[in-house]
Amino acid sequence: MATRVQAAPFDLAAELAGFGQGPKVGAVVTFTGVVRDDSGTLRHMEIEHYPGMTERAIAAIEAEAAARWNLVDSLIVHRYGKLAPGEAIMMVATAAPHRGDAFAAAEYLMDYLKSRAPFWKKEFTAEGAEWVAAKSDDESALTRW
Amino acid sequence: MATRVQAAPFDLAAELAGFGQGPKVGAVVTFTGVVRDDSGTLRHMEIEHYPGMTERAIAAIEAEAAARWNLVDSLIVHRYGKLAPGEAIMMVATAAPHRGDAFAAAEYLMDYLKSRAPFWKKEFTAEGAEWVAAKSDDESALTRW
Amino acid sequence: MIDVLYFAWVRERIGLPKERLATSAATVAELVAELRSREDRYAAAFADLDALRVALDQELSSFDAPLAGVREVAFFPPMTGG
Amino acid sequence: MIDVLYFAWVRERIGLPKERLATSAATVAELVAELRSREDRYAAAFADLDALRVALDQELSSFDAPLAGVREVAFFPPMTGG
Repeated sequence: MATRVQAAPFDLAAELAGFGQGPKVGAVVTFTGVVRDDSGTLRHMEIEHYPGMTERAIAAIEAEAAARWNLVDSLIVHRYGKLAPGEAIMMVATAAPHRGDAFAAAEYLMDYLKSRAPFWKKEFTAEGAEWVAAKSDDESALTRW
Repeated sequence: MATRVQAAPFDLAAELAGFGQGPKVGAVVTFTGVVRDDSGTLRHMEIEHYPGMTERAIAAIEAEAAARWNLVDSLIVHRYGKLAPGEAIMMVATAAPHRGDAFAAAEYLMDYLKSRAPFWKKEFTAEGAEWVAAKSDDESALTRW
Repeated sequence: MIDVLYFAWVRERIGLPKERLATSAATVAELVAELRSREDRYAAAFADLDALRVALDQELSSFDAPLAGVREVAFFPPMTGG
Repeated sequence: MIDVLYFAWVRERIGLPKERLATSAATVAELVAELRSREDRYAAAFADLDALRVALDQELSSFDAPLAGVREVAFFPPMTGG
């Protein structure tokens, strides 16, 4: 289990080198969140976070996933600061003996990171800047766990 | 959408370079299946397949996923032949605007690949060789879709 | 003439991956009955149809499917990919 | 003395990321009431508590939670990570 919160870009390939090794691992799932630009007007995004609480909140979510599913390893990397369209915002990786655990844990981690880790996104376009509103879908996604 | 069936190893990082680009992509999910060695006695695994049908079956599964979910891209790579413990057997990648579609499509592709693509695994240990039996769990996993 | 393919332990029990047959079987089940009656190794391979799957021209099918127009029949155990 | 932190648009409306306060508030709600009465920018930031979340010593909490022993209170909008 590892967690990193950083401004610098990360490289998925480098993160996965050495991740989820060992004879018990049969399934590795990764999720990468990318800065989308639906309208074609996004200049960049800025992600603010709450240093200290962020790491604690993510570690707690990761520990809960490890308690619920049969995982061999998990990794969460989340960026903050300025990000351009197409840049990776964050990644989650899970390694498990079986695919069901790897998928479920990755989805759980994502659902909780969305709504329980203290990050806030602000989008900058030609028209100005706007904080991204939380989606009620994201909150209700938690009820399935 | 792309499908490859090959004996050669693949490199997840190389496969993902250029995958799921474009302003509409907000979420990329990957699954990698790895040769597990629970007992510590596995020498290697051999995967047999049905050339011709394999590609057709995978393409049909991929087309069905593209029809069911809002995907920007998907990729399936599946190996056959001799594989050592720890080697990657296959991978699936999905790219979508939103994480729900990317996760659901990746799980759907995996569930159908397990039970509907013509691959058969044989495990070789010091004691001999044995065909891997299909799991009833894998068959019943299809009922959720 | 029809191509008949065998995979995994079906191939091993029968001892060959593929053969070309002349058959008058109207359905897969009739073809299976013909094969069973040929030799013990076929009877062994087709002992339990619940443990077998069949594809007609590379599409999964069923044992009661008709063979009319089919060029390639494949028999194999449940698949274990992924 | 208690550290009070603001994030995202709460920080922007109040105009600072952090301040140190002396307060006799017994609960988060009482602290919010104190802050609201200070200046318009606080009143604006705390106009709708449904749009706000609170953390006490870096754990998500609720507005009716007691402040006894708490060293750090943070106010922010619903989180949008991932």
